[in-house]
Amino acid sequence: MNFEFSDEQVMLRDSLSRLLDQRYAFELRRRIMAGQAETGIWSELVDMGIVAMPLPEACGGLGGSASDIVAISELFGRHLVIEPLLPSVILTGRALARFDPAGPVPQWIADIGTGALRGAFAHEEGSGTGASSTLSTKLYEGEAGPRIRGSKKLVLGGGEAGVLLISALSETKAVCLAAVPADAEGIEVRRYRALDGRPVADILLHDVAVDRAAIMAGADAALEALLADARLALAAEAVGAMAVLMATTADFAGTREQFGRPIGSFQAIAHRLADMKIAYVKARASLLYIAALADSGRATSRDISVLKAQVGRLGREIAQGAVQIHGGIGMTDELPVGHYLKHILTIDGLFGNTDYHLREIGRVVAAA
Amino acid sequence: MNFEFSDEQVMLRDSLSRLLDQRYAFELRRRIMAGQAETGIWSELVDMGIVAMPLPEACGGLGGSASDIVAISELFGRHLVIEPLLPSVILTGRALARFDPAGPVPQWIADIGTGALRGAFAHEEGSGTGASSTLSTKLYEGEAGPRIRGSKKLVLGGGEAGVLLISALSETKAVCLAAVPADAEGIEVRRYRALDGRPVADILLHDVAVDRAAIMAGADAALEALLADARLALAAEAVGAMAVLMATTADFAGTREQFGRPIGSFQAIAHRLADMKIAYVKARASLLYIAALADSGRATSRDISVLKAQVGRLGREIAQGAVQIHGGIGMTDELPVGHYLKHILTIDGLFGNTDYHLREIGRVVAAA
Amino acid sequence: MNVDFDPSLEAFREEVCAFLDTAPTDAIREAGRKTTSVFAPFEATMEWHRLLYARGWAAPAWPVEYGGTGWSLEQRYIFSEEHWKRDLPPLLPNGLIMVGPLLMELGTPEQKRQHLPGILSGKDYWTQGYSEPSAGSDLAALSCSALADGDDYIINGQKTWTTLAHKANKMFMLVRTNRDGKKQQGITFLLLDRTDYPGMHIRPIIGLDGVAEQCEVFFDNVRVPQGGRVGAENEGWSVAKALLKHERGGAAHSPAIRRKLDAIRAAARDATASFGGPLSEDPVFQRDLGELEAEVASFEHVEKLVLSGHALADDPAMPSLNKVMSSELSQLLSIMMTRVAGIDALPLQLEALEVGSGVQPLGDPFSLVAMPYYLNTRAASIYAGSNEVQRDLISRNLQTLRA
Amino acid sequence: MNVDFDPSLEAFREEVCAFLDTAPTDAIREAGRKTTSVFAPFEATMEWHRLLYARGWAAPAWPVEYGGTGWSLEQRYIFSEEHWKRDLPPLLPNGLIMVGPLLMELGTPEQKRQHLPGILSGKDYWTQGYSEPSAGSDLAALSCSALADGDDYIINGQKTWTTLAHKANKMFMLVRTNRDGKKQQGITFLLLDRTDYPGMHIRPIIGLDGVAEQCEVFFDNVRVPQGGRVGAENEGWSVAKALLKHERGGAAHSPAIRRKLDAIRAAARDATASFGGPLSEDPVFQRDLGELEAEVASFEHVEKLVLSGHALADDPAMPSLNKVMSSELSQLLSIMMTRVAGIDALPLQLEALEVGSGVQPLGDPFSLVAMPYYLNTRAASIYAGSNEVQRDLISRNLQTLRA
Repeated sequence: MNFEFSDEQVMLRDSLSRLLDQRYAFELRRRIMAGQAETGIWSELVDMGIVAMPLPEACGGLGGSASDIVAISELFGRHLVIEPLLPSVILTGRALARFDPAGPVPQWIADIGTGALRGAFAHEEGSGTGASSTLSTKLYEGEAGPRIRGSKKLVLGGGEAGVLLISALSETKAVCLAAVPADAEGIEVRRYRALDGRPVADILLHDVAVDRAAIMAGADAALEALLADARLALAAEAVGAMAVLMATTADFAGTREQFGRPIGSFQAIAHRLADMKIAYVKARASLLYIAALADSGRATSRDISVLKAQVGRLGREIAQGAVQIHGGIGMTDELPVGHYLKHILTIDGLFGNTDYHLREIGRVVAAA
Repeated sequence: MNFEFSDEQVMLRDSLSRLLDQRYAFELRRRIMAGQAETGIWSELVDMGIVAMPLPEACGGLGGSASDIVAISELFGRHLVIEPLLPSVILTGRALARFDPAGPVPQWIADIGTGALRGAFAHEEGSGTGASSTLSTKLYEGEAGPRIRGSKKLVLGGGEAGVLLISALSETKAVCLAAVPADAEGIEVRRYRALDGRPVADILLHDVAVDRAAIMAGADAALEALLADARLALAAEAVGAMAVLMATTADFAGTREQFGRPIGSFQAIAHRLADMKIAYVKARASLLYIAALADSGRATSRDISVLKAQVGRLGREIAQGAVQIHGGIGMTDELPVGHYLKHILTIDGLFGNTDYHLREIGRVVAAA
Repeated sequence: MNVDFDPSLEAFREEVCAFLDTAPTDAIREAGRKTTSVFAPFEATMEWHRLLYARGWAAPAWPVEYGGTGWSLEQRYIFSEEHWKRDLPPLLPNGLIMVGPLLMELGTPEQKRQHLPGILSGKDYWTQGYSEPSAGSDLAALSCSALADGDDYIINGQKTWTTLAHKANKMFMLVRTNRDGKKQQGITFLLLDRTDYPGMHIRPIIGLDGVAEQCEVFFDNVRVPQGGRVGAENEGWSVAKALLKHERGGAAHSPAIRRKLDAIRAAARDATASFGGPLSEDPVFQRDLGELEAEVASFEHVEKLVLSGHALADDPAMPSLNKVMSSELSQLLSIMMTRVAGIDALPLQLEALEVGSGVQPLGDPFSLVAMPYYLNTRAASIYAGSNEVQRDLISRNLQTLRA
Repeated sequence: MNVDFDPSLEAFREEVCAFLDTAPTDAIREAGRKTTSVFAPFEATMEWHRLLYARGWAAPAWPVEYGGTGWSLEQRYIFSEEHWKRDLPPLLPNGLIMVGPLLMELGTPEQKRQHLPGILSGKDYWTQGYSEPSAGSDLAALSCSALADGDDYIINGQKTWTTLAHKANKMFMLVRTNRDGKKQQGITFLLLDRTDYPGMHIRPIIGLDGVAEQCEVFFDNVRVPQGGRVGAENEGWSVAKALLKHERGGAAHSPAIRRKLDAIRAAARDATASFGGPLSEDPVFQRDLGELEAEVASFEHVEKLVLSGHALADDPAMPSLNKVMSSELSQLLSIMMTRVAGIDALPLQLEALEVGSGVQPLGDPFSLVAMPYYLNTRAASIYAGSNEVQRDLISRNLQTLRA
């Protein structure tokens, strides 16, 4: 066991890299985000099998493992991809696959796997996704069946989703997951973009009726698995972004001249680059090791928190260093540097930021 | 108002500097501390008026202000002086002067001012001098009068003192100060040295009888003033130590050669020196400004905490930088560098460390 | 500097407060709340400049004969404090702090007559043309050239990081008039009394924060009068150094920094910690806030000693020390702002940030500005002499003193 | 590296535990608890070395033919973990990790026969004579000279930071045999089979922590046999580089670092926070502990990947990366130790620290070692190539790769 990607993973990454190099280059991506260009990248991802990959084979997927998700998500991070693989498939699709296959659920999963339907996971309520026992969204028994009431923020892909997966507490304070069609009555969606351009939405749930077959009660473990998937995939994206920042900044420092020599020959810059390298090595090693633990079912919530906290903290260190070393042009929207910074900061804010996870780690290990 | 020392303070500092240069040079001080040499420095300090200076004029002192204490203590720090001016005069003497002048108290103050008697302030109980409401030493009414019971740690000059000033809570949880002769029955003293060579002691109080005339009840304000004096004087010592480390390290970096040039010409060293300079400028400005506030009765406990926290944190930064830049020889007992590091670390631990004061500041300003 | 020691200043403070509480328009107040940069939103800020001018308070630091207020150091500090406390937009610094004082020192009588009134009154905004793509931290490497031709110079080349050039009607710049000798020689300091000379082309640059604050300016055989030259030809480097002295010797940074910390404290009382309860009562937040408070306090102490003429003021490294301290403190504060805003810092809300857009932010006004301010403030350690260069200067000075 | 993945290793772990739980004497255990340096207390540690030798476990990393254990990487890692968990003194590295492997690679058959057995058995302790007063980070500037004379060299000069030289019976050193050419040339690597040659004078140096761990060694016409030379004359620099490879490619640092963190966690449960309650329940402590735990975990992950042959292992900067990471992590841990010990870290207790002194510490055993460990560990960023030099190497490598 040497923690390298498998031959299959390497082949898939090579194909995906080529696709993204061609169809998602930085300038093209800017035009796509500004609405000035179209991309058929989602259907390409479907064709390559990447959209179906994270789903279990029993649901028509490829049974992707944690390290498969990491292998793909890392490249997404390198290329600043904001296509909805994470919210739709890795989160909603995989979680639905843990539901009893009843009612509309199997069809939703199948449609998510073909890319025809998009899902979104509505969980955040405003202060950074703390313990699930603090959720204020309620799943309750209405006169004509179960209903859900609450409000969710910063839902990734929430504005484009056809099905919403919602975390809530039952009347007995049990953790539940419930899935509803996004066009159900009582759902109000406010679309906007996150700092890094990801389409997100705030979602208000005004006593929305829920199909009883689309509810998972006692969903503590499922929710934890879901959050672990989210954190692992986002961490992989962050590490991908860090890799590009590292390489770009080292290149820049080796070519940009001030005072008659490359700025990378100044020790202050050189040592900052060294610190960025150290940060990168730590973050990537933790990503690969913890992905391997996850593959073998041994990753604890502490491990996942370590990973999320490290990419948050080390990612910020690398990104801020990259901006500083690039100087003025690092401050512009025209270079990728700042986009990576914003990508990393956005990732840090999703599903518990650095501070949250560090405290969570400390709480657990101080008591152990 | 320009926050400079007054002409009188400058003159006194000049005299004291000369004395310490002659009679307290580093090598001599090492021999003194190893018991291989004697110093008559205490009697010289008495003769110069420095011992009487901090006491009010009404008690035979010179009515020294906060900035007078800072002016002297800063030089003490520069020269690593561990003579008992702080515990005996600045703490015990000044606090006793706030007692009602009754019983043995006036004579104790007079003898402290002449240097004939030494006092010590026994306050710390083990976890870093938190809120006075958490004191566990008890002053209670015994059959034949008041008694005190408890244990104190790391009492500066506690082994050499003739009179001990003790903080305690009464049976009604009121903060009290009580003074007892160090040879009173039931006092057990364990002498040792602190990290920086200061003589200290743990003191066990086994139901020690206290003269009712030597008790100050409702001593909250007096204790706060006492702690403010302690923190201000120690901060001044720390800033004095920081000044020497700054200057010594800059000198060293300018002369020590590696790879054919002075190490100070390497940007990594140069920038660390710059950071040390920034740290020093901040610490000294806070010292002088807060001393001026104290002189005019406007220093709040927040101000004092800012000062103590800054010298703790910035002092550590400077001292660690000094050791690193000196390299191997900075790791030896033979150079002053390490002694200053240990001086600064010891100061940080006395009367609330950096962490305590930062949290205290944060608690106050978050609520304000 | 008796600002914390002299109660007699309170009457003055009240006079200032009375004006600041009533004079600004709604747009000016909105611009202040939406300030996420050293440079406040342009139009409303210039409007505020003109209102202050009408009150006689546009340039407290200027000598009375040029239109200054005649206030003491303490009064100026108090004015700044109260101005910041109300989240009013700071006046743009280029004219008041840079060009104006420079002309008072080195300008010809004609230059003073021509330019000072417009700077004081808020009629003119001067953009700064120093940096070039290949001359950033190494400013002396600049190559944008001016060739004397009759009574004119003909300028060719490019400037960048010309702040708000697209809003400016004036420009001051450094040009190369001689390529021989040391690179600090052969530089000339020029005033351009228009920004629409034929051959000038201004291109705004969108920043990290999504705002077009900086610009590139291209010069293609632009003919400008030699009368705009400050100092002698080829002596522009020393003119720039004189300007730098004014720029850095200017106003105290403490009131602005203190205001940021106050905003953080207030927001923390309304924010919920990720483990529940008000953020202001969270011990971890309190510790970090305590550290920031201590750092802000020390910085205030340094500035107050310097303003008071303490020996610290004579330290030749003080401008560099101040630059590093204030820029890095601003960065720390900006990080804390995003931390307090939490996930409410993550929505991209460029329209809501525009003065007069009428677009309501998704969260509160504090969260609206936290991230743009953080992003903009990344530049603080880059511009005006990068902090790497400043640390070089601090250290060189220290080692020279000791050697 | 399946240490976290392969349950079949548990039987081996039990075998190790059984021995480590029973074999060490009280003095050895005391020495382990009182270890405040990379170098554990000498006499008891050498005694432990000899006990491990008797069990056949003195040199797990050595090839079997030289007396190694034949354990897998995972087994060696487990042994190290269990050894550290019991606070046993780590064997002194100079023979086992430095001289031994070097001789296996570059020693003559005679040198191997002469020296390897004593290294393995714990009979010999080799001090390292590299640094000189004017050759620290710039080691190639060394000047201590050896002049060939018949079958001998005559050594003149001085070495410093020769760890435990006053306890050593052997010494390996670099000497200058030629002053021409580049300074890396003309250096020769020598083994001294005694430390009491006429003309050798050893002076212990008291460290910051009050302990005489380092020494100066003076050479005044010291005549030693040329048979001690490793490699060719004037080729000592490449011999030293070969040795460095062994030194750095050696054992994992993670188990030692993990043990320090465990000790901190345990001590925090007994310590009282300055605001009351157990320190382990204090949110501020928990956050800082969380950050340390995350850093320790990442470091473990890096080491496990490297040991597993992941591509990271081939990064030429990895030795420098490992040095910087492990040394700075040790320093962070040492600061946390003093923080948890609180004021109990402040008493000076040199006697209580001595193995066998019988002097009871004022506080608990954790607080006794916290400050000496902190002070000693300040050297970790200085020795073995200062971290400034390591960062230069990391960056040069990075920029070379990219260029």
